[in-house]
This record gives sequence, C-alpha cells and structure tokens, in this order.
Amino acid sequence: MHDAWIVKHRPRSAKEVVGNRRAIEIFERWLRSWEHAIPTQRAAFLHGPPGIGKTVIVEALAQDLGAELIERNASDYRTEEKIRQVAGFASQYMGFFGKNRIILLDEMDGVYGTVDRGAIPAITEIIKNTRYPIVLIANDFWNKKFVSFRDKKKFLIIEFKKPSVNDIFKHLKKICVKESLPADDDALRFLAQRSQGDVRSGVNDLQALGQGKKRLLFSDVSWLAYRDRKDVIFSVLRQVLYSKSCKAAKQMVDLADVDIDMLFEWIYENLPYHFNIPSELAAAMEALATADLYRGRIRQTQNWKLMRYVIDFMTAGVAMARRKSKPSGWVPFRFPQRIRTLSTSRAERKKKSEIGKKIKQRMHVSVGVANKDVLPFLKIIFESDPSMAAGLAGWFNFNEEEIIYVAGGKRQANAILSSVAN
Amino acid sequence: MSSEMWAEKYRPKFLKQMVDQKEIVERLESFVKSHNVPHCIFAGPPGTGKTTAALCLAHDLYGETYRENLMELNASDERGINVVRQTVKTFARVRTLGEIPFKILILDEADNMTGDAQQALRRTMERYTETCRFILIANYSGKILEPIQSRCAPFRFTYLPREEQDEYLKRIVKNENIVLQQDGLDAIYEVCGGDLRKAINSLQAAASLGKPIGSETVYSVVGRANPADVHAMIKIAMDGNFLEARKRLREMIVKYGVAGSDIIKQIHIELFRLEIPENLKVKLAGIVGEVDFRLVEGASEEVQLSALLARLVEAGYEFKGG
Amino acid sequence: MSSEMWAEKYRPKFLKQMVDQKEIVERLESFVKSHNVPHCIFAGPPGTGKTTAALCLAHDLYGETYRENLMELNASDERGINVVRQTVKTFARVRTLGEIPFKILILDEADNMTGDAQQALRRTMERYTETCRFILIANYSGKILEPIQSRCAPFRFTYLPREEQDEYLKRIVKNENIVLQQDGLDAIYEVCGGDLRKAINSLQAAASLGKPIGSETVYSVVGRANPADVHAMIKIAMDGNFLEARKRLREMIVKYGVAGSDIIKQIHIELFRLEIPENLKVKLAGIVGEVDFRLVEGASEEVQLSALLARLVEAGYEFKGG
Amino acid sequence: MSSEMWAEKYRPKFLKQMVDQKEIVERLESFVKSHNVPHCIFAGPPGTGKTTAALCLAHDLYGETYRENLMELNASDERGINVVRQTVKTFARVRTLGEIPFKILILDEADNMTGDAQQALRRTMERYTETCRFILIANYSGKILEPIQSRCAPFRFTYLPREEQDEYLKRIVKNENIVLQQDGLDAIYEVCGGDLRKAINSLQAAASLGKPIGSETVYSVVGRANPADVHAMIKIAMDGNFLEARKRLREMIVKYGVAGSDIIKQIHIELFRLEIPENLKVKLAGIVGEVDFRLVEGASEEVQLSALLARLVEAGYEFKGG
Amino acid sequence: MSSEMWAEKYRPKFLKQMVDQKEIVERLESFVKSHNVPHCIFAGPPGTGKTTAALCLAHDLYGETYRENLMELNASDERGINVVRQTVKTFARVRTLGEIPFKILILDEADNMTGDAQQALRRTMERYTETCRFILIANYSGKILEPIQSRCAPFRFTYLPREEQDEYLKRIVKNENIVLQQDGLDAIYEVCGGDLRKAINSLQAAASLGKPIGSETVYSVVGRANPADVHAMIKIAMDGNFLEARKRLREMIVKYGVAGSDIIKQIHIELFRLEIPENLKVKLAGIVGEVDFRLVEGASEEVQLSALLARLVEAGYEFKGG
Repeated sequence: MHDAWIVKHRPRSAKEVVGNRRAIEIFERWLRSWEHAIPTQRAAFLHGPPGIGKTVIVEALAQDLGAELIERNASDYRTEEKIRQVAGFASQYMGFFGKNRIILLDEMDGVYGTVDRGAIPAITEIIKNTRYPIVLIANDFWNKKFVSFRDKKKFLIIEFKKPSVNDIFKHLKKICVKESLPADDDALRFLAQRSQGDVRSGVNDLQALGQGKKRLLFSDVSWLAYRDRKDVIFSVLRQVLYSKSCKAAKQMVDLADVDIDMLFEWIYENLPYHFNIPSELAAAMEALATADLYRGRIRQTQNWKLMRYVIDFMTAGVAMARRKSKPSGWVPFRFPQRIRTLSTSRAERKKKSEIGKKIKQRMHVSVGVANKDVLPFLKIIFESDPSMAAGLAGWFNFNEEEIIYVAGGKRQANAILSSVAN
Repeated sequence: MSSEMWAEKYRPKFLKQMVDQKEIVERLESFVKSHNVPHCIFAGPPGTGKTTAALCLAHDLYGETYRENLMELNASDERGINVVRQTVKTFARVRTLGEIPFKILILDEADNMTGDAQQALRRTMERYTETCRFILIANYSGKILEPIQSRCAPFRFTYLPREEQDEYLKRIVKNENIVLQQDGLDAIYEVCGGDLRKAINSLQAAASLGKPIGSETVYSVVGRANPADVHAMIKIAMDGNFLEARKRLREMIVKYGVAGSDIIKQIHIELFRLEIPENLKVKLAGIVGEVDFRLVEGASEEVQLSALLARLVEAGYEFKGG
Repeated sequence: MSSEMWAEKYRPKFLKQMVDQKEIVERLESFVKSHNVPHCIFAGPPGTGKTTAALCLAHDLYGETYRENLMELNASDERGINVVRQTVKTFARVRTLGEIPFKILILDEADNMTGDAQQALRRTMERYTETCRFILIANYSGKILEPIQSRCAPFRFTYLPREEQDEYLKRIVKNENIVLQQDGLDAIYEVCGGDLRKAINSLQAAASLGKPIGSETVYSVVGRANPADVHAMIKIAMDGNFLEARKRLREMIVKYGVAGSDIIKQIHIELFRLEIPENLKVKLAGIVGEVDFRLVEGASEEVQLSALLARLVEAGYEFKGG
Repeated sequence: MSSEMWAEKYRPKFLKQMVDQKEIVERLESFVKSHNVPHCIFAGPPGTGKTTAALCLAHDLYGETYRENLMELNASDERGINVVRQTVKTFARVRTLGEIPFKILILDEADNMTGDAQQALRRTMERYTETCRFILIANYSGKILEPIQSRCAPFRFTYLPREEQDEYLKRIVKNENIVLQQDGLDAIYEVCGGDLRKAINSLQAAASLGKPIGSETVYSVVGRANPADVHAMIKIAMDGNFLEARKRLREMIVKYGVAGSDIIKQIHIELFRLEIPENLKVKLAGIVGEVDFRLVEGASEEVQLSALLARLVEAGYEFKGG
Repeated sequence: MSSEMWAEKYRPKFLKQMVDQKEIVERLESFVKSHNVPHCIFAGPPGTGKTTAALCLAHDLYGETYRENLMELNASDERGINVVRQTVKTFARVRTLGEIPFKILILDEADNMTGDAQQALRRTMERYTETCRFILIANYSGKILEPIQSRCAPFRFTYLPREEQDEYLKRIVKNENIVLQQDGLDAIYEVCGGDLRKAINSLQAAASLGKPIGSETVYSVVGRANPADVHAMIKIAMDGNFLEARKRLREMIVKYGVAGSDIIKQIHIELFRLEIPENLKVKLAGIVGEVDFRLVEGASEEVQLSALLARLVEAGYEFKGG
C-alpha cells in the first residue's frame, strides 16, 4: 500500500500498456524473430516523449516471452570500459538457465554527448556481435550523439507516440476502480488532457489528488498547477501580444513560470503574424530588439538584474506597439522556427569548421577567411566539375562526409566520390 | 535582543499549523493518512512555505523521530552530479525501521541543478523509489527536466494573500510584545510582497531598534527608500521641477542609506504604477534601463542619477506638450 | 616627512573622545556599561567613523588588552566564502579569558560579500553567538541579507557637519605646525564632503609640499581641477566661444593632471551652480551623463570632451536664442 | 585536371618569382643577402601578397628546409594571450641548426590580437629576438601597439594594378588551357579590385563550369559564391513581405553562416543603390547605423536585423503610400 | 637596421643630462645630496620623462651598482594584489649593502592598479618604509588612493615644449646620420605632441625605410592619414559629394593602413582647422563624438564612417542653405 501508484499500477503485460498498439506489435514481432535466427537488425531503438511506457513495454514483453531482462542505465555506461563490462559479456554468453535474454540500455539521453569517452562506439560495437536482442531507449532520438544509430539497415527504429486523451482516460478509470476511488468522468478527463500524453504524470496526478478522497470531483482537480507545457506558453503569448496595459503584459511572465529565453523566442516567432500595420510591426520589433539588447548586455556583464528590462520590452514594449493592428483572421501560434533551424544545423556548422581547418592548412589563411573567401568558390567547383573536384578533394584531404557537404548533397557528390575511388 | 530567529521560532511544526496554501496542505494530509507519498515537486516563489510544508509533512508522517527519516540537501550548495550520485544513494539505500517503508529526501533549489545532475537524479529516483521519496523544491518548475517532472506530483505554492501575512505578523507582534503601526505593516508588505520569511526577518530587524515600528523604520532597516518618496520624486521630476527632484533623491540616499543602483530599481517599480499613458511607461523603462546599464558598466552614480532625472523631466515635457 | 599617517595618529581611542555621532556613541556606551554587546551593523558613507567607533567600543570594553579580544577582517580583501568559513571560525572558537565572555569581530566592507559568503556568515554567527559578537561595517545596509540584518542592532552613521570637520582639521594643523589658509580649508571640504578620513589624508598630502596650503595646492594634490576654473570654462562655452573653452579644458587637464572622467564629474557639480534656467540644466545633465558613459566605455577622451563642449555651446545658443 | 587550388599552385615560391610589390621584394632580397632579417610588419589589404612574400623570404633564406625554420600562426584562430606566451615561446626557444641563427615566425591577422596579447607579444619579441624574428601580418598597422611597431621594419602592401593582375590571370589561363574572354577579364577586375586571391579563386570556379569564361559567367560565379543575396532580401522587405524577408535572413545566418556584421555592411552598400528618394536613403542610412551599433551589444544578430527589416517594411510602405 | 631602440640609446643616464623638467630635476638632486628619498608619485602624460627621471635618480644615488638597488615593476602587466604582496615584499625585505640604507622600487602605471591592490600596496609601503622607497609612476595622480598620496611627495611632469623636442630629435638625426626634412619634423610633432618617446620611436621607424624622412613617410609609418588628405575629404563631403568622399576615405584607409578609430580622431582634429562657422564646428564635434563612441563599442567601421560622411554632407547643405 505504500507504493507510489505509478509503481503499483505499472502494466505487467503488453496488453496493459496504454496506446501505441502498432509500435508494440512491430517491436514484439522483432523480439519473437530472435527465436528462429539472429536478424540483421540486432538492436531496436525505442524513442519518444517521457512517460508513455517505453521502458514498461520492454519489461512487460520480457515477462510475456519468459526472457531474462538485463537492464542497464546511463550511469552504468558512461565509459567504454563500463559498457563492455555490463553489456559486452551479457551479449555473448548464456545465463544459468539457458533462458532467452533481452538487454535493455535505458535512458540513453543520459550518456554524455561529447565526454562519453567512447561509450557510443562501444555500444555500436557490441550490437554488431550480439547474440541477444539489444534495446536502446531515449527521449530525443534526433540528438546528434545518436547519429550512428540512424542506419535503418542495422537498427529497428520505433517511435512511440503520445497515447490519445481517451486512452489515458480509460487507463485512469481502471486505476480508480482498483483503488476503489469513485471519480467524476470530468475530473479524469481533465487529468487525461492535462497530462498531454504523459501517462505516468497522469497517474501521479491522480494519486496526488485522489488518494484518501471519498470521491474525486472536478473541483478537486481543476486547481492543480499546470506543468510547463505549450498551453501555458499560449496563454502568456496571447496576453503579451494583446494586453492593453503594461501591467497585464508583464504580469503573465511572473505568474506563468516560463523560461524567459524560450518565451522570447516564441514572441519573436509569432509577433509578425499579429501585427498587420507596418509602423506598428516596426515598433513591436523595435521593442523586441531592445529586449534583445539587454539580453546581450546581461551576457556581457553577467548582471542579471538587467533581466527586468528584457521583460519590460518583450512584454509591455511589444504590447504597447499596438494601436490598430489586428491579425487577419485566427492565427495559430507557431513553434519557434529558429530553435528548430539552429538545432538541425549545428552538425553542419561543425562540419564547416572542420573543412575550414583543412583549407587553412593548405592555403595559409585563417579558418574565417577560408570559410568566407575560399569555401564558396570550392562549392561551385564541386557542383560543376567532378574531376577537378575529385583532385581538390584529395589535395585538401576531405573525407566522404566533407565531400558530400561541399558538393551540396549525396547525389552531386556521387560523381566525385567515384572519381576519387578511381 | 534575543538571538533566536523569529522565522525559525514561529515556523509551523505540523501540517495543521500551516495557515496558508490550504489546498496543498489538504493533499499532503491525505498522503499522511494513507501512509503513501509520491515523489513531489514543490514549486513557487521564495518564502511561500515550500520547505516548511515538506518538514511538516515529514513530522506528521514519522512523528518525533522524523529527523532520522528525513534528509535535506541543497542542490545549489554542492551543486553538480556528485550530490545526487553519492549522498542521495547512500541515504536512500538504508531502509527505515518504522512503519513507513520509505524515507523522504528534500532537495532544495532543485532548479539550480545542472542537466547532467538531473539526468542522474532521474535514475536514482527510479531505482530507490521503494525506499525513498523525493520532494524537489524549486522556484521555477520549468527548469526541471520533463522526465523528472513526469515522475512527480506537482504542487505550486503561491504568495500569501495580504490578510494571511498580516495575521501571521500580528501574532508575532503580540507574542513578542512589540508595537507595529499600521503603516509599518503596510511597508513590510510593500517590501516583502508575499514572502513571509522575508517579512518576519524585516519585522525582527525593525523591532531591534526598540521603538514602535512605523513605515520609516521598516524602510530604513531594510535599506529601501519609501515608495511614497520615490513616487513623489518621479512626479516632481515629470512636473518639470528638476532641482527639487534631485534634492529629494539625495535626501533619500542619505536618509535610507540606499545605494543608487537600488534607487533605480525602485524607480523602475514605481514607474509602472504612475498614472500616465501606458506607452509612456515603456519609454520611461527605456530611460531607466539605459541608466541602470551605465551604472553596471561603472559610470559615475551621481552623474547618472542626475541624467536619469533629467530624462524624466524631458519625458514630462513631452507628455504635457504632445 | 613623517611616515605616520595622520588619519591614524588623530583617531580617537575611546568612545568619549569621539566628538561626532553623539546618539550612536551613547548607545554604544550603554553596551559597555552592561558588559553586553549584540551583533551590530554599522552602516554609512566612508569616513564617518564606523571603524573608529568599533575600535573605541572594543577599547572601552576590554581595556588595554583589547587587541587580543578583537579581530578586524576586510570582507572585500579576501572576499568569498572561505574567510567566513575558516578565519572567522578559528577566531570565534577560542574562548576569552577576561571578564567579558565574548570576543568582537569587525567585518569591514561586509556589503561587498557575495550572497553565498553571507549565508555562510549567517550560520557562523548563529553557531558562535555566545563566544563572539560581530560588528558588520557597510556602506549600504540594504546589501546585507535580511536574515543577518534581523540578527543585528542597526546603527546608521552620517556625514560630519562642516563645522565639526573644520574643527578637527584645525586641531591637526595646530599640532603639526603647518599653515592652512581659509581657501585651502574650503577646498578640502569641497573635495571631501564630510568624509573625514579623506579630508585628513588630503591635508597631509598637501602639507608634504612644505608650503602654506591654499586651494590650488589642495586641488593639485588630489588631482582635481579648481572648481572656479571649471566654472569659467563652462561659462565660456555657453557664451559661444567653443575654441577658447576647449583650450581651457586642455590646460586644466595638464595643470591638475586630471583624468577626463574626473573633469566630467566636476562639470556635473558645477552645472548645478550655474545661473541658468532649469530646463537648460536638465538638458546639460542629460548630455553630461551620456559623455560620462562613453568615457567609461573607452571612447577617446579628447573627442568626447570636445563633443561635450560642443553641446554646451549649443545649449548656450538656445538659452540666449529662446 | 589539376588537383590543386590555383591560388596555391601559382603562388610564387621565391622572391624573384614575385612580379608585384617590386619595392618590397627588393628590400626583402637585401635581407636575404645579408643573412639578417629584422622583425617586420607586413600591412595591407587582403590578397596583396603579404603571406606569399613572407613565405618566399623564408624559402630564399633557408632553402628547401625552410619548413623547419618557419612557423605560421593565425592570431584570429588562436586569439588571446596564451598563444603568444606559450606556442611562440616554445618555438622561439629551440635554436636552429643551419647557417642562419634565427627562425621566422609569421603571425597572421596580428591586428586582431587583444591589447593584452600584444603586450605579451612585445615582451616575447624582445626576449627571443636573437633566435626568432617575427613577421606580423595585418590589414591595418594602426591597430598594432606602438611599442611593437617601433621594433619592426614596416612594409606596406597595396592592391595590384590592373595590368599586373591581368598578366597573372592570363598566365594561368594559358597554362590551364581555358578560354577567358576580354569581358570576363574585365568583370573579374570589376568584382575583385586588386584582391589577387579572390580573382584567382573566381577564375578557377568559373573555369569549373567548362565554358569559355565571359562576364556573365564571372558575375554568376561571384554571385553564387556570395550566399548573402542582400539585395533580394531588401526588396522583399520593402515590398512589404516581412515574413519572407526574415526567412531569407535566417537562411543567410544559420545556413550559410554569414556574419551579421557582413550582412549589415552589405545592406548599407545596397541602400545607396536603391531607387528611392535621397532623403529616404539618408534616413535609412541612419537607421542602419543605429542597428549596426546594436548588433554588437545585442544577444541575437537575427533579432536585431529583423528589427531593421521591419523598418524597411515600414519605409517601403511609406514610400509607396506617400 | 640596428636592433637597438633609440629611445633607450638616447635616454639620459644622470639627472644632470635631463634637459627638461628643470624644477623637478632640482628637487630630485636635492634628495641625492641629502641621501634621503621619500616615497614619490611621478604623475604626468606619457613620454614626459617620468621613468627616465626615476632611473637617473637611482643612478645618481647608487652609482654604477644602481641596478641592484632598484626594481622596476609594471602594475598593469601583472595587475592585481599579488604583485604587491609578493614581489614587492621579497624585494623590500632584503637590506642593501651600500651607504644608502634603502632600495628604490619603481612601480609603473600605478594608476592602473585595482583598489584592492592599492590597499595592499599601502600596507606594504608602510611596513617596509625603512628599507624601501617607492616611486609610483602614473598618468593621473587622481586615480591613486589618498592614503597612498598622503604618504608620497608629489611631482607633476608636463609635455615637452616643441623646441625642446625638436632639438632632441635633431641631435639623434645628426648622430644616426639620417635625413629628416622640415615637413617630416612637423609631421612628427603633429602626430606625437609632446610625447618624446613616441616621437623618437616614430623617427626610428621612419628611418628604417632608408629614405629621407618627409611627412608622407612619417604618416605612413605611424599608420595615420596625412592631415591634408583628411582635410580634403571633409571638404569634399561638405561640398555634397558623398560618393567621392567615401572613395577618398577608403583610399586613405588602404594607403596609410589607418584604423577607423584613428581616422575619427584625425577628423576631430581637422574639424577645428576648417574654415567654417564655429556653430557648424560645434555641430560636427557632436556628431564625431557619437561615431567615436559607436566604434569603441565595436560597430562596423565602414558603416559608421560612411554614416559620418553622410552627416557631413548634410551639414554642408545646411551651411550653404542657411
């Protein structure tokens, strides 16, 4: 009775897992295929947001299939040496009872990206030779440290999605029955919605609010604080963009408990859609630029008290720019594109600087000059003349990835690569 | 002058002594009743009773031996991954002897933990969930990783309403046999907002002067200028009386022992309470911000404060002119 | 030239020798009488006798052995948490032998301590409160954490009135057998305000030239321009004679060895003594603020000071024109 | 097809191969003859042969083993004081074996070094002057500290005259067996000024298209090599499409890594080519100057430049409206 | 090119060789006679012989072994508290062997020390006053703490008059067997004012080109534009020809390798030589100040200088119009 409900009501078999039927099916089929022979995909990579049962499904299927589950977590494999110790052996030798075995490397997000001292290469190495299925789990599959797992030939990649509100609602209802806690459907539906697909947090909320109650009413749940998720941002945005007073615009930031830098990005992304008169758009952008100026000053001086002016200008400043501007019709709020672009282009920028260093060695210029005055011309050559490009690639000592980058894509690079091979 | 801190002396010991955060207290009491506590996040501004609530919960749960079943850690003190890895594990590993099969670990300022430390914490929470429940205390829950948030029941603490804070202070006043005037009470609220701990500390400092406590005492003790004075000074400046405004400013600096940079902060607050058009407020914020930044860069305080007042006077001209 | 510092030589040794800060001295004497001293905060601007008062208190309390029962620490010297944690603890741990069961620790520039260090200090004060009393010396009490403030009796020191400072200096002049002219005395007050320590130091530096001390000597010794010169330069600029004003400015810089940023401060002061309409002062104050900031940022002194003069000339036109 | 960048392939190896900068070459040759080289500063715009001259000098001096006696360092890649202190010292410390008792260190982009780094450099130059001679390469010698300048023989490189650049290119054209039309040659000069490196790179890129090279080809190559199509972006903004303009801007910054300062320079130049009334140009130039200034202090280049785009949208609207 | 620095080679060795600063030299000679030196502050602009005077004093005092009794430290090099605490102490602790019972420590750029370091210095000066005398060298004595000032005899150095500087340079010219034309001499004074060290360094750099030294050589060697060129450019701009003025500006930057911030300073100087009404000069001085500041903050030179030219064009219109 002392167990937290998320433990107590953890699914014991695959059937009990909420949502993601198709993903579970694919995963189960893959696990079962090991009974016949070792498949070409020796590892599965399950990814998706927290709290939707990724770990749970592995445990449940191990149970269902009667397999021994060897479970390891990030803290166990930060280094190459450790990973070999914990997973290398298990992947090769049989246990005592000749049982089947599943090796689970959970919470891969916790593996250090840059300082992992070879943990990820070691994992890939173990996967290459494993005799038992290996399952990797992470929230953010697109993190660049997982780049080596993106090869679909070698890895079964399964995305887990958020279960529907209805699925979670049903799950919560089941728990209420087991706990003998009568509950209003409204209350449960509210909790289901609020969880935003995070089943675990839904169960947690249910315990926090319901435990010890005779009956769970809508009024018991509605007061509960929101976790910081999009709808909070949306209401702040609306207030910031349409407030009539400085106080109202500023207040939301204090009340809503959101990350200021993130909010700034949201405002920057969405502001232009909500001002249709050029002079007012200019004034609003000006206010934002002023806020940004103070962000820069904070960075430079490390004096955080200046944050108050960032907030003034990004909220009150933006709001006060409005005289008559209205959006043309209903405009949905958009996720900040800049964040997305920046994160997708990070790897590219790193590649560029590597290339710059190679140019520098050959041409007696700085990396900066190389990227500004040499690389653009090199790109044209690589796009237009494969044989000259092949020669230059050799001269600069570019590797395959770098050739593809300079050529502007795999397709364009093919001619160069084959010419290099000859 | 007693050396005991009133903030400690008057801290509630049991949940039922907590006068504020009713809904949260009620939920916590139900945890006690059912002998089951999930991992929790207590989020909210300083002085809203987060730590107090956690301690009361433990007290109610374990009774007088609660100290043995409870551990407080400050994440920002010994920040980083090692706290989590080692101290926490050691504590969580040892089983409790009493009726309740788990211990409680309070992790203060959890939002100051690095991302790595939080990742490690996430794992520890999971592994020791049977023997240890975590209460993470944070100002902003947004700074806590989602996978951890999703493992915790969230509670948001809010500032005490004015009346409740007043009641609290009045109780202390009565007990300590001091005199607190109404304007002193107002000043404390003005300075401390709903931060109860800060309010009690200020009260104690003011009391140490041994005189009836009025607003002037409070402001002088906390080294803040009286908002009414700041307000008046801004108005005088915006009415065009530059020299008088400057005189007032200097008086405030001497009278309250305030640093120029602190005066700027107060001007910033007061400015949004002025009865002037809203867009003018943004403009004034720009002026204040500029001067504030100059001071940060090391410009002369005296010169810059004059410049600030001058800009306010000019803004006043414009306002009336346009 | 004697190597003894007059500021030390003429520092009062006992509370009853202190001529200023009457009210404070009285309260301190009552501590001595009762053989009990609470933790204290001495707040106020530099040179108002804070450290002197603390030393006198100790002297009166312990008599001639006071050095053994007293420790002075400068928080900004070895700033940070370690001072507090270690030095303070070591000192506070050892019990005193005399009649008074506690020692006194003077912590100078306590408002320069980081927040963390202050937190640590708070804990140390709490733990060793029986064996050690703290006197925190600060310019701004507002920069000290409230939990510390609420443990301390607050004292606010203010600038010496002109007459008391003059009297003080005249005593030294007589004793040291030097000649101080009235305009020299005026210049010292002009430069040092009520900061007594600064005044005595300036007097001693001026005396080292071995000549009767007039205003020129004082200004040249402290590296400040003569206000009359600054005043004249501003007037010339505002009369429209830009080139002449610029020439004067350069002369002052060479003659007094003044840095441009210091000239700015003086122009700022003189501004308010000019007989010009207030709206013009407003304008000029804004300009001076701008240029002050630019110099702080490292802009060219010559270019910026010219720019400032140019703005003064413009202002002069407007004044006459409008 | 050749497997080198032509700019390297046709880079002179010996001083006597250098066709340009005659006077400089002569002085350098006299150094070689006397087996003695003072510290030097090579100053001048990009692509005028500064690095080439330094390399040739070393080659002539040491013969084929010149690589061992020469070190190239780029100050903008490894800025800061430590390069100078450590790398330089290590290299300078080891004595050479050959006939010449010193090594040569080429410090490229020396005008990008901080003041502190230059101070350290100065001391290092002094200390190791017997075993190591420095050739500082810079765009502006004025940004190099005077004490360093006065220790160095100054050389000033200037842009190649049109005929010399043409001759150079024609030699390459002949050797590489490509066809360069007269209008192509004109276009290269038009676009590259006297920057030889840029000219050769443009030629090679144009040649890679495999067609006779006319002006069209040159312009298109240079245009493609410049990912910042600022002109188009300005037009889009002035046509009122802020979102599209912002998208373009983001691509330039994020995708192509163009520095904000380069974009704004480009905007400034394009501004004067716009077909809008002069007074609007002046107005916009003022705004560009303002944003340029903020670009340095702000946190995000994109946000600052977006604000400029919004102003352009506004200006476009007004222009059409009025 | 000899590697010896002329500024060293021609530096006076004894007080009696010093041609300038008569009054100061006299006072110093009296110290030598009395075998006693107080702590001193030598204040004044760069290149006025402060260090030279200190070295001569030591030479005269100790004779040929003066190097052992003298230590030179640069406060801004290894700024901060530790220099003072350690190096100084070590040096001051060891007693001298000769007739004079104290050593001399020259602390250059003492006004660049932090307040903390100066505090520590003050204590060190006090403690070792018998065995060590300090000569603090500073540009502005006002930046040295008064408690230090009051311990030191003040000396104020001023710029050399034009004739003395010319004489000095001519002596070198004769000795080194070089040709310096009158316009070269003028240019050196134009660029260096009375800063003798800078003048000698510039002369040596110009001489290294091996040609008779005229004004062009001087300007090009020091990376300053020829004032005549700057003058012409301003005129062109004020005549309304923006594009031509911008071309000239770029040419100057290339030709003389001038940094933007230096061009600004020169524009500022030329401004006052223009034959335009004074009120226009006033206006332009304001504008130059603004742009100077932006450049310091790191704004783009090209954009900001263009903007400045645009403002000059505007001013020209107004001038002719009004």
